[in-house]
Amino acid sequence: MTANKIKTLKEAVNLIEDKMTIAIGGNVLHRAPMAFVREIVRSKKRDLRIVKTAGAHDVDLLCGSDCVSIVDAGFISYETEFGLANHYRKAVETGKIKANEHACYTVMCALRAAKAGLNFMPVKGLVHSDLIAENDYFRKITDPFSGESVTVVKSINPDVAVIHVHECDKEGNAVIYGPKFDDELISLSAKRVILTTEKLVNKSKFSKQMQNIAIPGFLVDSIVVIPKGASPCSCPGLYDIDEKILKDFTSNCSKEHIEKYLAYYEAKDSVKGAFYSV
Amino acid sequence: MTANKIKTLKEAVNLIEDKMTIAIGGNVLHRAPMAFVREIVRSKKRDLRIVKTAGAHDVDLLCGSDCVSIVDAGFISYETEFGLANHYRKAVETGKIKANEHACYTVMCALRAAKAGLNFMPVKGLVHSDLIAENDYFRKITDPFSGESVTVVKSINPDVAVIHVHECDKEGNAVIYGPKFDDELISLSAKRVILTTEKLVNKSKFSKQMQNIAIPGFLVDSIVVIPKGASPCSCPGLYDIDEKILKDFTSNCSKEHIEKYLAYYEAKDSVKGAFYSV
Amino acid sequence: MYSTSYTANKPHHPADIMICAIARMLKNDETIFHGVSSSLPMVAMKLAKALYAPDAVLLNIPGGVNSSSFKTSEYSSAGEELWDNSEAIFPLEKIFDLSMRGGLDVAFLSGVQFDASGNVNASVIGSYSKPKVRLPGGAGSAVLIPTAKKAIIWRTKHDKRTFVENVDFVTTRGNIHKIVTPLCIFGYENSRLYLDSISPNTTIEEVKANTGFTIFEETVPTIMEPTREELSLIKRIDPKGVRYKEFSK
Amino acid sequence: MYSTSYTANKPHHPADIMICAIARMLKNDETIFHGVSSSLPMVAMKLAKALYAPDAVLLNIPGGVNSSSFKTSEYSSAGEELWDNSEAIFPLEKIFDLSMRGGLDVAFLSGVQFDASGNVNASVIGSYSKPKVRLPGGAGSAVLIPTAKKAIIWRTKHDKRTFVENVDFVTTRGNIHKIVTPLCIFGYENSRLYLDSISPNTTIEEVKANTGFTIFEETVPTIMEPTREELSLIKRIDPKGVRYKEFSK
Repeated sequence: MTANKIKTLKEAVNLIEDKMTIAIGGNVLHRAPMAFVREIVRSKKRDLRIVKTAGAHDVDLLCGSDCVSIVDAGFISYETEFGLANHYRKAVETGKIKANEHACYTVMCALRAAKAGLNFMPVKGLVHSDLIAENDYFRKITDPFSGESVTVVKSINPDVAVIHVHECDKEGNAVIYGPKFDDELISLSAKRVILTTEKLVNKSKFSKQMQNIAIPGFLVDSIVVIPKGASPCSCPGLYDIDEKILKDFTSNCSKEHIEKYLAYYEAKDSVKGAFYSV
Repeated sequence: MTANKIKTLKEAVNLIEDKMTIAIGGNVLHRAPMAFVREIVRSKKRDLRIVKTAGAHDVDLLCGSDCVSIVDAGFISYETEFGLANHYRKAVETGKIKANEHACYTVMCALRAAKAGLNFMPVKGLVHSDLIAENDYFRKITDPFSGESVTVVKSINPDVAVIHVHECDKEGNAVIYGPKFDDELISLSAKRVILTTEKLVNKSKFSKQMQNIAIPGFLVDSIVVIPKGASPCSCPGLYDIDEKILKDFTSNCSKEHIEKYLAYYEAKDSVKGAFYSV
Repeated sequence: MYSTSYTANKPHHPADIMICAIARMLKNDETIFHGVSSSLPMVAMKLAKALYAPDAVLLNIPGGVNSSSFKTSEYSSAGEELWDNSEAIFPLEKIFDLSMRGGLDVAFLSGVQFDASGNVNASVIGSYSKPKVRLPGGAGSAVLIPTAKKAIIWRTKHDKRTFVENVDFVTTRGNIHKIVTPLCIFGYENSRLYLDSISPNTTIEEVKANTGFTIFEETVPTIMEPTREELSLIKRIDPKGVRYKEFSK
Repeated sequence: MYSTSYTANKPHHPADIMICAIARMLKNDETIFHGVSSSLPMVAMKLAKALYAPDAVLLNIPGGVNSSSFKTSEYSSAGEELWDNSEAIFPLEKIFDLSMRGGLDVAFLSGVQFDASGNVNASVIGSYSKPKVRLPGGAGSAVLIPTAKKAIIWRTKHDKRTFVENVDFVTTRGNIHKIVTPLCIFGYENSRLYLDSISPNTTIEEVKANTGFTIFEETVPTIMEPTREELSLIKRIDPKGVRYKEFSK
């Protein structure tokens, strides 16, 4: 038998080491692995480099909790309703965090490079932008065939991808209902994949439905069963965002306010999922 | 309404012009769009550049019928059972056709470049190979970040991708059962997509099953309804290869033998599919 | 400043005027994408599909093609409702690729500062390395504005801090089809923004007074008021008035 | 030449000896890929999974992960039966990427000519531009042999035209784990092939006589005969003897 991949939240978060590059699944307020993110905060991980095309509450919380030194992203903000990601903003403005601004697609291209074992990836569209000169992860090179100039982006190689899924079996074969965002891409570019899952299901559930599996188990390192693990973000088909919590969280930028928020989730994040006997 | 995409085989083949680059769907003996290929032969198209990671009967027939000037592929052969692709071999050996040998993956990388609007794509694995020096579509360049050398492949931009599918609706939203091979990739890298389909179905059939659609209709230019359109190759779930025909085809390399083969399929290829009223 | 409230002279909310103006720009058979935090384009695209461009292909971040869902998220333009009841799935990665290879007709993007040369800033106020204000980032702007056939920018603020002489930072530049604001529509020609038309709620003087770069045009057309048909559809598409939220911030 | 027929002294078909030798090389938890025209590795992988490496991850061109289908195609190692009844789908494009990023443990590849320096030719006999014989092509060899952790090559012909002093064309070079033939297994060390072990059906003299480059080894182990358990499983995996077909060509 393969080693048991099923872990508690604490055990799984222990795989995260300071300074690691962490790719987070989901998109803005949807299907972020929030229980895992909160446990990173509780475990006081430091100097993480966070990678996400478009982040919101996840990145904001990590930035407000001093876990992060670099953020690689195309967009970090709650959407219109909840305004800007103020923890992130303040941390960047005070110089505590380096914002590696990307164009969403250049994050994808940097991950595609990692996925294919490459150090860089050409990007067609990035032509006129101060981002190229300001950032050492963009370069212009000469296309050897046409002699034209093309921008390339340096690969981003996540140490760990953390992805919240609807269900998986004990080997990590995982199904995501609704939008998959960049989760497949990050699962293919990271050295290790950690899943948090709403539900553990028997492998036979996927019989003859293997084409619906978004992440094959052999890529998965660890599995944490944590129902409502994306809350207060949404988990399509299961629950929508928790508007009250998000409004409250974004209303106040103090450390005490984050403590209060974490305390609110303390019990919920340690609820054991419906394990089936392994 | 969008223009009617549903065409006869003849009408659809008329979109193919001499010297075009044609990407062919399927893999070796599986789900090749053979009815369409035969109609290319009957229409005496010339100087085509054929692109496929691993081709067999499709490429062999086109090469034996003087339709082709260049083949870009990683592997051209019937599998063990039916031996080598002798029309292709002879044409290359006599200099009639230029074989652009690739490593399957470098065809994919060249198509990925086209898909992303790029002129070239780096390829990690191609390091020690005479293929690099012998072919002008491979170059070594310097990775601007590490200073290391990396091989790049020139993009391949198919004018047309021809893909045989199990079913599609009149807009071209197409479902493929079983292995999809590189069909999604070629549909995303070609300027135009032509589908041949076993069956035309009502759009409502795909309701709530949109995640099973391999090729979205808006990418599709033309649709030909042609049951058994992959024969004598297989169409997974519907029919296996026609061993007798393939054995006969490969047993004799004369032009007359190809004529006989085409004649055998003449009536079958002009059978009208089960159109539903549009 | 311009008013966003309803008066006898200004019977239409700028959101509705902008939505109709945008919807009328969209053509049948076009492939059209909106991104995150984009409730105005989202409503405009659905309006266009219903009225002007029935065969348009609507794309979004979750990847639903032509989602026919009637639910509209109150807080997100990247939610599952844009995936549900769609015709096919075409996720963001593929949409970007499509634009890169020249196959995306229209992309909706925004920004925080714009100057007359067509520079767009969605990155920072102040310097990039030590910003006075770190903005959310340009999302897809830096790669989509240069590659989409028509890059349409909308911005719900029109003031001298938004339309400036020189942007603090060039997130991207050029290839702008139109910029739509509560006061006007800018076009872009010969590497310069020009005043294309103004809102029925404003005057050319007010536009000039709220724009930080020189506007040379003296007379331009007034954007047509929303029609009754358009308004009734907008209300069906967005019954809860999500489109107004961007104006209250 | 060596015999492929059964005799009292040579009770096992070289296909079965090769399959068992290959299967015994595969370790538990390894991620293992076979490509097109690969019936021998296909049977060996299934045998290994059943006996030696229950947690191995078996990958193939159609993309089925650990397909449990009992059907074996008689003519193809890229057929739908490798997709049916699989645990997940991981298509060829992703398998290549996996190897490029260092995540593929074992890849099975072939070729037509091999020399002592570890050069592999699957491209042409004669010159590349005007070949005497145009071969099918190396399929994935040129990118998988350099990147897979273990590149295992099998070849059902062992003669002086196959194992040559210098290959006509270098499709790829180096990083060979083993080459398995009806006569022997070659290893690869310090940029040179060496004789690792020989088939119980042959002698070291016969191997040397059929190899075009110099073999320096004088004594090497003999490959263990297939066990009764292995043979009975092979027969279950491949009841129609597809594995023998490559030998009749």
